[in-house]
Amino acid sequence: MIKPLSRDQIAMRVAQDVPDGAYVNLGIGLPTLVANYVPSDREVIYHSENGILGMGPAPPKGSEDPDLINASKQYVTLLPGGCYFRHDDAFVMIRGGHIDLALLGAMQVAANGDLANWSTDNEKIPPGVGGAMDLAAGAKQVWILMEHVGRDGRPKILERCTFPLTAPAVVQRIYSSLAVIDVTPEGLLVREMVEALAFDELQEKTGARLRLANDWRPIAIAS
Amino acid sequence: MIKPLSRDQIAMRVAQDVPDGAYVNLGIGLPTLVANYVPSDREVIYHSENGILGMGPAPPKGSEDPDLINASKQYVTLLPGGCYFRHDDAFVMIRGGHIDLALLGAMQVAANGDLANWSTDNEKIPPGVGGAMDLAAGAKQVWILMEHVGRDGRPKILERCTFPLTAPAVVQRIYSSLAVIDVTPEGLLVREMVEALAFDELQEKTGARLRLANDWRPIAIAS
Amino acid sequence: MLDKRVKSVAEAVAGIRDGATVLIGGFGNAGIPVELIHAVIDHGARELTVVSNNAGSGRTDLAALLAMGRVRKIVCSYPKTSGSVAFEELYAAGRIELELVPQGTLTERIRAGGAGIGAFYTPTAVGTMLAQGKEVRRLNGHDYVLEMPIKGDFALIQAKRADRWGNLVYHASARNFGPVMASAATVTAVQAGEIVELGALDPEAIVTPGIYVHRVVCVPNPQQAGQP
Amino acid sequence: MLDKRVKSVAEAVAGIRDGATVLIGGFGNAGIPVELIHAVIDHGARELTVVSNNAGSGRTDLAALLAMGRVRKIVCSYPKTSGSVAFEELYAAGRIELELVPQGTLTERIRAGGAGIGAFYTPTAVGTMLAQGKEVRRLNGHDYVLEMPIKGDFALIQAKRADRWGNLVYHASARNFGPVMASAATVTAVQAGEIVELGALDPEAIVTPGIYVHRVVCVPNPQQAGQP
Repeated sequence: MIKPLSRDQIAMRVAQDVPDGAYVNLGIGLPTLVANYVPSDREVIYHSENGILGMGPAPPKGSEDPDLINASKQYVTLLPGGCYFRHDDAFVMIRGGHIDLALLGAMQVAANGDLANWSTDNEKIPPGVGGAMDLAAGAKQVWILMEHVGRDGRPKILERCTFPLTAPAVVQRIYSSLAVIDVTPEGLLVREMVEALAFDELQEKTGARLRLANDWRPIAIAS
Repeated sequence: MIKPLSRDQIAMRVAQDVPDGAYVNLGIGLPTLVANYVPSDREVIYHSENGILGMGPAPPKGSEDPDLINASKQYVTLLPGGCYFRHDDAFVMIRGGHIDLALLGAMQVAANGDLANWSTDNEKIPPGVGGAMDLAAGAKQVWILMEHVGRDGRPKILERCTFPLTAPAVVQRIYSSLAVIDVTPEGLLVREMVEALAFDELQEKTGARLRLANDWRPIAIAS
Repeated sequence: MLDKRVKSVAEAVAGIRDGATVLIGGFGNAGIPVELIHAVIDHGARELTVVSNNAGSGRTDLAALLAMGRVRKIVCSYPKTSGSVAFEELYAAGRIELELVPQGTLTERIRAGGAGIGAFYTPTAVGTMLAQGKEVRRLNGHDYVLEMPIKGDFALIQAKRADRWGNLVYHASARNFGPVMASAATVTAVQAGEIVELGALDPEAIVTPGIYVHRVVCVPNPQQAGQP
Repeated sequence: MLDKRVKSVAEAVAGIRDGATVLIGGFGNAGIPVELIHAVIDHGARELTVVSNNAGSGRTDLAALLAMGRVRKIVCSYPKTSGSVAFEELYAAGRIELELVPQGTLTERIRAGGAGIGAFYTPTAVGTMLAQGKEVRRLNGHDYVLEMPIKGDFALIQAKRADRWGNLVYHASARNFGPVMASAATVTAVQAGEIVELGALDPEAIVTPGIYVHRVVCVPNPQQAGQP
């Protein structure tokens, strides 16, 4: 019986790979959960595009500061050692390659690392890009967290994205609800799969050709 | 008997024209004297390219701070309301047109407002430009303070500069040791002359055609 | 004497013309100059171009200005947020022009406007539809898009404290677009929670030097932005 | 644990290679990282390209590095100052290359290096010999010169206080090039007068966020720069 990872389990799995001392930007939605699971012996510095380094967890109810919010407009706190800066400086950090790791959600990812995560090209819905293109173009590494397939069951990992791109060839790694997949010059390489999933089944749910790493292993979530 | 203005008298004359509330950058040398003579009922904010707004006078001997210097590398002080900022921000102010007035020295000024104040094009002396080109190109107004003629007696006001330019067509007004001259679309217009100087004599010491304003008057220095 | 204090929000936005470009600070509901925006509403200026990260939420401040049909065009990075009903209605009806700009490009274009930079090349949006129609140039082995500066006739921003020279400090992430917008407008109007004596702000900690600020009005207890 | 403190100035400049580009903070004698420059002298790296506003004065720090023939090229705005004897001798002898850059263009090129900007158009130097050989472009009715970013392999800067995350504050006009250079180097090494506990620096008043800093060494009583 195949059990896809829950959103929290995806976040837990990613958290294991976030290096000690890294400067990390968490995209809106699923990526924000990662902060809850980074091992306590690692010191990770969270960056927010609205001018914060050293973001801490959500404040206790009643002590929220309406002027202290993250990119998702949720209340946050500031850790000792954290600081505030101008919006333009926040993007100097992003565009200038100072962010070690951007953890982002995605609508689609292509086999060459193309990322689509800002627009479904629906003319009735006003598009919103926010800082997605800057993060995708500027961060040293871009890792994607997402469900392996869409709600309609259609693959989100494709040979070519059909939605408008956020940036071409920027994704290094995909953490999906079914697998951990590296984007390599030779294409997509499956490093890990959830228990009981056969490679053929994974390929079937994927719109691009996969290869299985020789040293692949089942996804392990520390619980 | 013609008495050219001393350096301090040139500074005194300019100081009369510096408007209340203006943001002013004082160039190296003669212009720095202006701060000594601005009437005390005017509040003028002095900018320094090394990251200071609200510079005050030189500190009393013995209380100099080696980290608090102006663009000429002289010890200064900071007035209440003054502040420090990054070097790049100091030039955002200059290049971005936020400085009301740059008071600069000059080697040569041309009738069309061309300014040469950074290089004599002598190959043996290493050239130094500092912030001169930024100030000349960026300040809202550029006024020049200088001796009317060089030490060798040759005119410094010319039809065309012979030294390398700092910026083309940027000077609005010249305060020389002999006259106050506006740079107008119709050429150089003499507004004021020192006592006892005849217009023909002034023209003789000037390498560009002058016109005398109908309402010209003798230079008056409040003493 | 240099005194940038004005007595009312009306005075702070006086002279704003129909067709003006207005830079409005804030990100989410933090740092939005609510009272200044309402002063623009009361002033009556129309056909405005608004430059702001978001496009308003709820029914007050920017959302109210939009709902009254006073904005011809909005330049922003993320118009659709929870509660951006006013904007969405106008957009669906084709009654507002949207120029969508990646957030880092938006801040950098405003900075360029304030810094006297004529244009710049940025890697952001290369290879995407937001670079369509723009010059792309290869520099040092990478592709960049040419982007133009943004300047405002007015900037409306919120600060925590100010002095009479217009020096400003902010609070937490409400700082966001304030400093960069202040540098890029002909008239920068600030609503400050408090106005302190000259010299009371630490010269090492002033975030926006007064040179960028033209009018300061004290609004001790500002409304929260984005109210429904 | 994120700990950028190192125990010695030698450790702070370790790994600097022959041929490296080194950004060195300071304006006049304020903010010059004297001890870090002497650590580079002791380290032995040669054929350096130095980016600095001035070209040293007296016989210590940058002037000493120059006098030892360790600098191939200097990029600066104002090499000739009172006391810049070491540089002047090398220049007269044709033993050093000088790239003269207007000061505002120098800071902006370094900022572009740190900010990921591919190139920018500036009005400074248009119509002068410092624009010769460079692209000039008319934008919005004015002429601008195209300028390229500057990045360093190392940046050496001086700060007043630091913490173990590399957050920095400065003192008065010694701030000058420190923040912008910190953002533009692969390795930013800082000599700080004091290293304080994490959280001791006011988050509203930190000037250089630690993300730009890689190594911090405490030098409590730095030498004055430019000694004869």
